Amino acid sequence: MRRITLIVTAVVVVLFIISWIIKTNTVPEDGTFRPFIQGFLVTFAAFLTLAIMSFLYRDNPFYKFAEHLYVGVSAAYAMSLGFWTTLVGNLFPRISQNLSDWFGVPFLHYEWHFVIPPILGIILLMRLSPKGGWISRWALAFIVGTTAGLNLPRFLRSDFIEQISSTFLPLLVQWQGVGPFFSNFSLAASGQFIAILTNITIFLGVLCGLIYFFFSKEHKGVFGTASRFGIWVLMVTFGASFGYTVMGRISLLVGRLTFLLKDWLGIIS
Amino acid sequence: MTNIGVYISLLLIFGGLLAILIYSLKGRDVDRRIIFLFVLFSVASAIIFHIEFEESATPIVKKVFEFVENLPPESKILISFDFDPAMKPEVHPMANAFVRHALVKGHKLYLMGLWPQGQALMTETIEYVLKPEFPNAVYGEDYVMLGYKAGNEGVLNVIITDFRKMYSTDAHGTSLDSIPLFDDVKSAKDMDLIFPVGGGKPGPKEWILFVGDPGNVPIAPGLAAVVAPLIYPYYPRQAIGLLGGVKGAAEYESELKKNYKEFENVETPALQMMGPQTMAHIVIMAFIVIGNIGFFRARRRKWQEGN
Amino acid sequence: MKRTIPVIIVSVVGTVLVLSVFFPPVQTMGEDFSLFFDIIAVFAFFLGGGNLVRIHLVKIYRKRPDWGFSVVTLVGFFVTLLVGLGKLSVTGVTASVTAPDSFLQTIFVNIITPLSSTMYALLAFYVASASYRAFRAKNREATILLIAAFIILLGRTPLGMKLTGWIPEWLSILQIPNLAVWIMNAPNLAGQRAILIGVGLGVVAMSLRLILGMDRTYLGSDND
Amino acid sequence: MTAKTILFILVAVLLAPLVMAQEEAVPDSTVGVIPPAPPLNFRAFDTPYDNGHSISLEWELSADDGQGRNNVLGYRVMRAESPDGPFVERGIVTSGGTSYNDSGVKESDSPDYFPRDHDFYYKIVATTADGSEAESEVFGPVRAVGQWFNARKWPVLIAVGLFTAFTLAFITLARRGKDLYVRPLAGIEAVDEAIGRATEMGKPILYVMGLGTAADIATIASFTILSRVAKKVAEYQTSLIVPCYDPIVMTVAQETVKASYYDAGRPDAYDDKDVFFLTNQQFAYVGGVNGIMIRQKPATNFYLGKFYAESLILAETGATTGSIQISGTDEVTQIPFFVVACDYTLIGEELYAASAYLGREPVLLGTLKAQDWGKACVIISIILGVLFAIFGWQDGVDAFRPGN
Repeated sequence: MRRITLIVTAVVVVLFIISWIIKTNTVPEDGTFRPFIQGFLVTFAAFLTLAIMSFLYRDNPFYKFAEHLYVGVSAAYAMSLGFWTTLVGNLFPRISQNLSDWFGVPFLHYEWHFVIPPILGIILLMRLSPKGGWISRWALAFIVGTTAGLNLPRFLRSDFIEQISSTFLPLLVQWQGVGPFFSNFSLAASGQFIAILTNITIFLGVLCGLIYFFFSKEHKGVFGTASRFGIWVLMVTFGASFGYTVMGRISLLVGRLTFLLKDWLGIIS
Repeated sequence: MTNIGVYISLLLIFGGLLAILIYSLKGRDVDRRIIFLFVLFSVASAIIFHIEFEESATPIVKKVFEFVENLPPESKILISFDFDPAMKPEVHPMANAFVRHALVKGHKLYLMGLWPQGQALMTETIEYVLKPEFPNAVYGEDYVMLGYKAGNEGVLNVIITDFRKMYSTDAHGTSLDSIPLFDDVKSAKDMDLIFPVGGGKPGPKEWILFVGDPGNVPIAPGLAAVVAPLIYPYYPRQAIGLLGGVKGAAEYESELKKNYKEFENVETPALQMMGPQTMAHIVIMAFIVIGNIGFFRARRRKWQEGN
Repeated sequence: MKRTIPVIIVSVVGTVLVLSVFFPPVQTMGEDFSLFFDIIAVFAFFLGGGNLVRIHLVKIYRKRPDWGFSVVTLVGFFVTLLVGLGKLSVTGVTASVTAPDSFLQTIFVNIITPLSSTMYALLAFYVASASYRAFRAKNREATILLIAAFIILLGRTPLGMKLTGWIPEWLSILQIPNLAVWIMNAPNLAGQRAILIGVGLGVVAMSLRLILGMDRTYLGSDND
Repeated sequence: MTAKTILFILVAVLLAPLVMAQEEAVPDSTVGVIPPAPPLNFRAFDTPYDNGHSISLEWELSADDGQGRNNVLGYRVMRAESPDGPFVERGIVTSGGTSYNDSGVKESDSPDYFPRDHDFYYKIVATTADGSEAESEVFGPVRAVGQWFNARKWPVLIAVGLFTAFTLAFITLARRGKDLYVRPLAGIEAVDEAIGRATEMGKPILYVMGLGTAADIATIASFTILSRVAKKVAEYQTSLIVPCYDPIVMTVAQETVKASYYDAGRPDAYDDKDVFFLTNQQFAYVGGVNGIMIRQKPATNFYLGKFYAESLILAETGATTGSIQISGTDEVTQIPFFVVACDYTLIGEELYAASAYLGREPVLLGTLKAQDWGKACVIISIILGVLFAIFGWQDGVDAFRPGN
């Protein structure tokens, strides 16, 4: 077992070096780095891609290496961005002239209450100490409270009131009487009948979908029929969602394979 | 030469599907690694022998395109990069297409992001699309990079009333007061159109809830396929149209190509992805059918044994 | 004390933010709270980083299995942090933290991008194998779902038009791309809206419970 | 009068025509430049429904903006504290714009200070590329006044009030012990059946709470169902495995399971190791749970809570190991995978309902009822609204739309 790992590692190292040499001689000049380093970077990116893909075969040291690297690098990336954009950008210009000058951001003016968030922030960091865990709940409470307070009115407006009024559809679109309706009747995608059918489906679909999610009454009689229609509409909805999700996942694979075939192997232009 | 390659790989793919069908009809299970290899092969071969299709925009995408077309010149357009590399193949082409369309129409661009990774992707857009294709665009007068801010919905709740309270400077540390694009911009309400591009949280949904609805700003979301169906209820009143997944991006790209000569030769990554995409859809559907044939046969056998 | 103060904080902050929507005098306070939230969010990143360092240091110190990989995590973490906090680049310190020539951008393009996008690209393989082994039309609901999914999958590719483009104009709703568009615009919109209203009410109810102090699960248990 | 003064007056009188001539000469230096038409009907007013630190301005386009000579570049917004000036520029609006919002902050030490209840005078200056300008009439005085309530938000405020009332009323009713009806759900009946099957087979039960935090509704609902499952498990004397993703969720889950074992009269059977923290890396977590499924082959898998991309990997592995699978989530994008790969799925809100039904906890039950009433309101409103729309009563339709 140990020997196999060694052999595979050796092969990977050799392939890595070959790729590095080839890429060094073929990468286009971009001005930031010398070709030698660029060749290494492209090869390393390809190596990481393949290392993650090797998980499909089974869990292995290459995958573990890539995964562990990812965890460390992405945490530090988010910290760096947060530090420069938000602490330097929004906090320092409000609490300290000296800090603003040091980091080269224009100082706004003192707002004493902006000492509260860094204090809460440090309280949050107390979670790292085994004994200070309980006090970090104060900061957690601020986060929970903000989210709740921000969400409550906005969900009620956008996902509730606006949705109701968006469903107020004139069911009979372009209605000019029964005669014209039948004489122009067709199943064309842009025709009047389909437009009417769309609005009726939306109206009944929303209504019956809501009835399906109504828990205070047993689903019997008319209510039962409506809720059965509701579940069918919901299943079509989930089908659409299924299709889109599958589509999205595949796009990601196509994107990655394009990188391997184009930027690394250079098979396609 | 390419044609022969296409036929051989098609033959291999359909032959493989047939083999898997026969194998599972015998009641045996195909190892999932074989399935993985099969998917890898079919997608890779479709990429190598790239087949490009014509796309025409569906109404919901066309609405967005036409909205941009009909805006008076020098309108203010905000693009928010709310995604990370994991969504990049689907939605980055949309952001780039929006940038192209906005600048070719002479609109003013404001770039920001609610995801830390978005800022790096913003840099990519500026370096690889904006600067080479629009060398005359001036930073600060035609476009500005505001960058990322932490705080999700909290960010939106502030910029809806005051940009400067949230962004005292742009991403390069220049004060907004010395950037001409902000002379007549106070808050996000002053935008004529917002393109939130993304697919997670925070993302387009938060833009509708926290900026679009309360500020009455037109929102045109560019969405990763996974969340696209979820945003449909906001159309057409709370979102003027929407782009869903790589297909939506491809439609927008083709619409741009059709209407503007200068974009005839630009990269259209989303359009190029449609070939492999089609192949993979066929394979997935075939797998579902094959799997279910096996399932129904097994169930009927069980039934017969039961009787 | 350990539980009362957090509950009071949630109530006060939540109430102020709700009121700030309706009452202009409270509006500035609402904005300030949002800014506070944004700043605390950065400390949450620091907490994440701190946690990561602690976990992996413990792993290395106790020589747990795979402790060698923890070294990889820590090296990646500290190198990126140094480069990011220092805004380092070949030419010195950059103005923007993600300037095109900064080392952080180099790390982003060559390490974060391949790793994070390949992680999710793996899902395409799992979708395929699950399609073959687990997705069954076992009842009427699942069957409807799969049929709708097929129409969408076909309709979202050029193949749909190739297969059904011959259907005449007066029946054009039956062309698969048109049918796919119709499914998205009618039943999908209706179903999503019904779910949206329900889930939206759920979020509102949850927020209300938190603000009123009726739900304290987020505090965890006492011996945390 | 001194000689100096006389000299000064003399010089002044002599120089005066010269100075005047120069002033007259100014228009001559820009011969051929005709100033644009001024903006018309300019008015300024207190911005409605705000905190009182801004004034709104509106005007009609200059006749040379977009038409006429079409040479207007933009409009400068000028403000002064008296009608005669001095006027200070407050902002620029590009051509085609007909409104501006002059605003600032309430802190008086800020450079952006905008005083409340203070008289201001405004004018708008149309500018062109050649430097010629045309001014509107001065408008004023106008003062920024604060309002205490934003009347455009009535519909939202009514909704908040109504919903809060529903919730409080039903929670109070439930606490007083009133029996609130919740219809039975198919998935719930399957729970007991599945536990029974695990007992017969002598295999463990796997309970996955997903990736949510303790503040997610789905996770909270999952705790209640976990409590019920744990109680049954204790009664039937099977074993339970709960791998957790979030440390806080883990502590709550441990408490929940411990309490259930205690209720079932078997506190001795509880082992802290059954409810454990796995990892908080998405794919590592999936890998870990998959490993448990393949090694221990649980008879029943529960996936209840918040799930993301991992849902289909879990459901697939579970389906191939032949377990009964019961799932539930409010994450809409993942429901389809659960529906086609699991035996029972609690769709969206059904998960909340299931937890209220099983737990009979007043707070959960009360909120569920309030949500039901909310939905009933939607159903009635939609029917009414569609009738309004059909009969073309636009005011009725608009009544539901909040302003900004």
